Amino acid sequence: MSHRTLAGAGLVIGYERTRPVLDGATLTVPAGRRLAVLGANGSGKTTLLRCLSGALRPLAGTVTLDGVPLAHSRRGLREHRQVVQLVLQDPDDQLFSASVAQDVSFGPLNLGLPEDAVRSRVVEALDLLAVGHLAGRPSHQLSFGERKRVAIAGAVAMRPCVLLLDEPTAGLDPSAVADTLAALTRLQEHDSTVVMSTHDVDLALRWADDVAVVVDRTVVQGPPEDMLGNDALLARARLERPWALTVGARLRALGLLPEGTLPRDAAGLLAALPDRPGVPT
Amino acid sequence: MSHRTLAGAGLVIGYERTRPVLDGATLTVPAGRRLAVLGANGSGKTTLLRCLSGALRPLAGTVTLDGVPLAHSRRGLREHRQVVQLVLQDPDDQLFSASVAQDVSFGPLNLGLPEDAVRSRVVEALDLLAVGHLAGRPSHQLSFGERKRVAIAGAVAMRPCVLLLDEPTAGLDPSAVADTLAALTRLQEHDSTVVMSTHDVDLALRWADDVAVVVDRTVVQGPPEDMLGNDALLARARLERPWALTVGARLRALGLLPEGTLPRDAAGLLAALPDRPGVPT
Amino acid sequence: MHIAEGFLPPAHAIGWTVAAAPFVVHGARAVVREVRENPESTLLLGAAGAFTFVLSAIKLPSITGSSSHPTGTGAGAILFRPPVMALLGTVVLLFQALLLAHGGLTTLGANAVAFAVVGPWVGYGAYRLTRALGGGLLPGVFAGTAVADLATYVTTSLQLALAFPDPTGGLAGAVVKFLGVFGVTQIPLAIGEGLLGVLLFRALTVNARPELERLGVLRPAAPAAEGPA
Amino acid sequence: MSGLAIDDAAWSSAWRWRSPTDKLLLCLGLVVCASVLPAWPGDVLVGATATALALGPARVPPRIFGRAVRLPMTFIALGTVTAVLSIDDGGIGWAPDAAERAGSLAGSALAGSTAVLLLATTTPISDLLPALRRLGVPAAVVEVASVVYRLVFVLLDSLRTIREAQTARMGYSSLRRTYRSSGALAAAVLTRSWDRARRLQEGLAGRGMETGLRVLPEVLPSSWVFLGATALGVGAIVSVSVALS
Repeated sequence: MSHRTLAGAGLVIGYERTRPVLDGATLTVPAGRRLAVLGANGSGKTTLLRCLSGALRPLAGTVTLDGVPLAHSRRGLREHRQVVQLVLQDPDDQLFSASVAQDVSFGPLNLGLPEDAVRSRVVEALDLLAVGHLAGRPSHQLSFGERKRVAIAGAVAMRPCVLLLDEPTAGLDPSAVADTLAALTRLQEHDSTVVMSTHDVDLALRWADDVAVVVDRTVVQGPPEDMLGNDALLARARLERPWALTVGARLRALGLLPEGTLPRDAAGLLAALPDRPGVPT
Repeated sequence: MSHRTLAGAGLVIGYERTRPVLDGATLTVPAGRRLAVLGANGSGKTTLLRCLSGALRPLAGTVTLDGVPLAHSRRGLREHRQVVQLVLQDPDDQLFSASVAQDVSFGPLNLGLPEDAVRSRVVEALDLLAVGHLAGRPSHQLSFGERKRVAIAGAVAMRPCVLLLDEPTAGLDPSAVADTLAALTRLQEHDSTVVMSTHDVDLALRWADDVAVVVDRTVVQGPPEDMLGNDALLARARLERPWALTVGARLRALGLLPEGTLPRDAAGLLAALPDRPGVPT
Repeated sequence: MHIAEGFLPPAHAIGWTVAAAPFVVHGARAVVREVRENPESTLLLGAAGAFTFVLSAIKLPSITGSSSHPTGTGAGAILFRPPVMALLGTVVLLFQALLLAHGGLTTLGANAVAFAVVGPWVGYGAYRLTRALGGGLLPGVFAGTAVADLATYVTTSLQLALAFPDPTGGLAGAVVKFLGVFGVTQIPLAIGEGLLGVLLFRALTVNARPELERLGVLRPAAPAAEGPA
Repeated sequence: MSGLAIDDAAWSSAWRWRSPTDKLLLCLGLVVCASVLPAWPGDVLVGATATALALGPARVPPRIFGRAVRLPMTFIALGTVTAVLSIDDGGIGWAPDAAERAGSLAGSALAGSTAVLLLATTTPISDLLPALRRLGVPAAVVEVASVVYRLVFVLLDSLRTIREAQTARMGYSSLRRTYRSSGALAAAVLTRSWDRARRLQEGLAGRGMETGLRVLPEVLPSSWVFLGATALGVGAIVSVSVALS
């Protein structure tokens, strides 16, 4: 595994009978960086990820991997899937086997690996997601958060260079979100480039190195502060400005925060604020 | 319809084979006030709501309505269900008819109302949820946010005095959350007491008049600021302190916010902060 | 009511297993062929089997006050055809034996004959006959599901009568006894299952028309534009 | 998701990590004993052995085992009584050897059910399916069965939740409404199962599904001690029965 650059250019993706869901979407997933794909419900985030993963063939435009266009042939797709993996939002759409270990073994077996290698991949993937202790449990006894992480492990066992996650934190409570984010950091250190879709602007600000906003059937990409501080863009995308930027901007105007990048979350804000009154920065 | 007081005292609720999910939970839903039931995934929020709605019979303890204990007889449950309605988290578990209007009519028809009354209830419920324009559409063509609101309308058409909502904002983007909260306010003005379960502490602080935290198999209830500012309680409940309280406390220490109740969200915080530097409050 | 484990004499258990085998093997061949042509049908067939299992968790009250669970054999046969139901039904019976302590392993063959072979085939026959005689989809479904339910329980009664002939009345006496207990009492419940079948298909014609067309239960309404699925 | 009691027991049984083939041989041995041997003492020994093994070394919760043993009881009671009733022109009466026949019939059914239950409460179906494959069942059939097993729980969960939602809205408050609600429930679960299959298909295609749903079963090696004990135990039951009857 190594980080690789996945990109889409001029993507027109549509379903029958309606106008395209995305019409000329262009984005780049920079190798090794965290990209958050932001958008309202129904904006086309999932469609975009499915197209990047090869599951959906665009009507126009190309998906490229390190600059090489994806061929939608059987062989092209097979090669693409060894590099790019998509994890769907609902874990029950991915877990087809009642046994956790058997489910995770499915992908590596399809790669034609010998049994020993498959077994070690299963252990590795479950450990990376910190769900190794669930290997012997049936998926129907797991909680929603556990099923979500097992579903991610099923993709991780393919050792993808780029991992696309559709709303990996949706429906999770704060501690499960923290566990998932920690797992994603481990994956990144393990040389997988991680992309997540979300409509949680606070999470995107906190987590992402880059943000792609899906808006008006296209994609606008840039640094988190620029994208998430752009009120016109956010309004068009039916999203909100993260509170940290709203509050941070006012505090900076009050002279309480230094110039430069604003803190991205409550911890960062507390660290940047003076400790006692009357000590202006 | 009128606001009525729903309460549970000493509730022990469990499924067979395991120790109880809740063991001695007591809470009161004050008539006409907004109660948020907070808890991590798997803490027992849903179980508690199901018990209050009559769907689950507690092993011990009683559910009361205006002080009258709920009888788990056929007749007792029937009467209870006309007063208390529960909306489950996944809208697809509640939409089982061909069209939106048909689905919403399911409850009123089962009440044995004449057709005219059923029709007007359907229109009323859909309008309260601001989804009247969807009446003729098949439910499976709706977006997730729309389906969630139609599912709520199905319960609202029963004209419940108390409406229990399990995670009504889970999976919704900011604008859909805002629409849902606006609809809940209309319901409250329409004399339904509204209870919602959530693990979103920021939302609970912003929305609720009262907070009940489900923690260690029991329930701790109190004003939002007390509950959500209690770090020991939140840690036990695997929840986080809302950012507004964290940041607000520091800003108050810095002399930038007046004593008294802290602002509950970004807008409140901006309003409470001074406009220009050097104007201490 | 499935015949419980150990209830049949060994010779009968073996005999019914042998009788069920060709149908189940034929069904298995059909499944293998189908999966080879369309690998994705593994999931659709799995979903069909799971649905048949879950359908028996629905409790149907009867006018007489008793209640029972639908067999699902008729609805399954109309939707998925009798050969496939022979296999899926047997898988479901195996799962019922292991997950619900309902039926058994040595009696799997006997139960498969009643629930996975006779019920589906007779029910499907009644469905096709009703439709051929000009009955619409819903009358056909009613006939198919009710007759399948009844045929299943008549078969179970005959199996038990064969195993336990009456000491004085002989086989005929035993048939009367077991029909009385397992067959005739089933008539109101068979009507109940027929009604459920009608309600199920009526909902499906509105909610899931494309699927019914794909399964060949409904003919495509109009030469509608065929989009790539 | 809430499961099924017997299945829950199987996943948490102390015998979960024993070879499914070993457990299958033991239970089949007991099942054969139950149907071949006379009620006394054969069936009693089989029933006692299966129960002792389940509650003892396999540590199946007694409440679950006890409840599961009672499940086939209605059929056994009804079937047995019908079998030993006799019809002659005078009317209905007991067959001459009614008590003895009833005992042997109910005995072998109960003993057999207990033996199958020992297998069911110690072995998850996903461990048994690979054994079917080794017995020559085509891969496609085993794969369909494994999807059935997984989806049963997903659909049961939907069924329970939808039914609860319908009940809350007075769905089952009369006979007519019960039928209406049940029809809608069955249709909703069926359409769900189709959706689920379609979306699983896409999820699996992404993980390289081309021909089948091959998975790697856990390695659960056979134990010679267990097999030896099985042979000895079944042999002992047979000899004691033959000697005493």
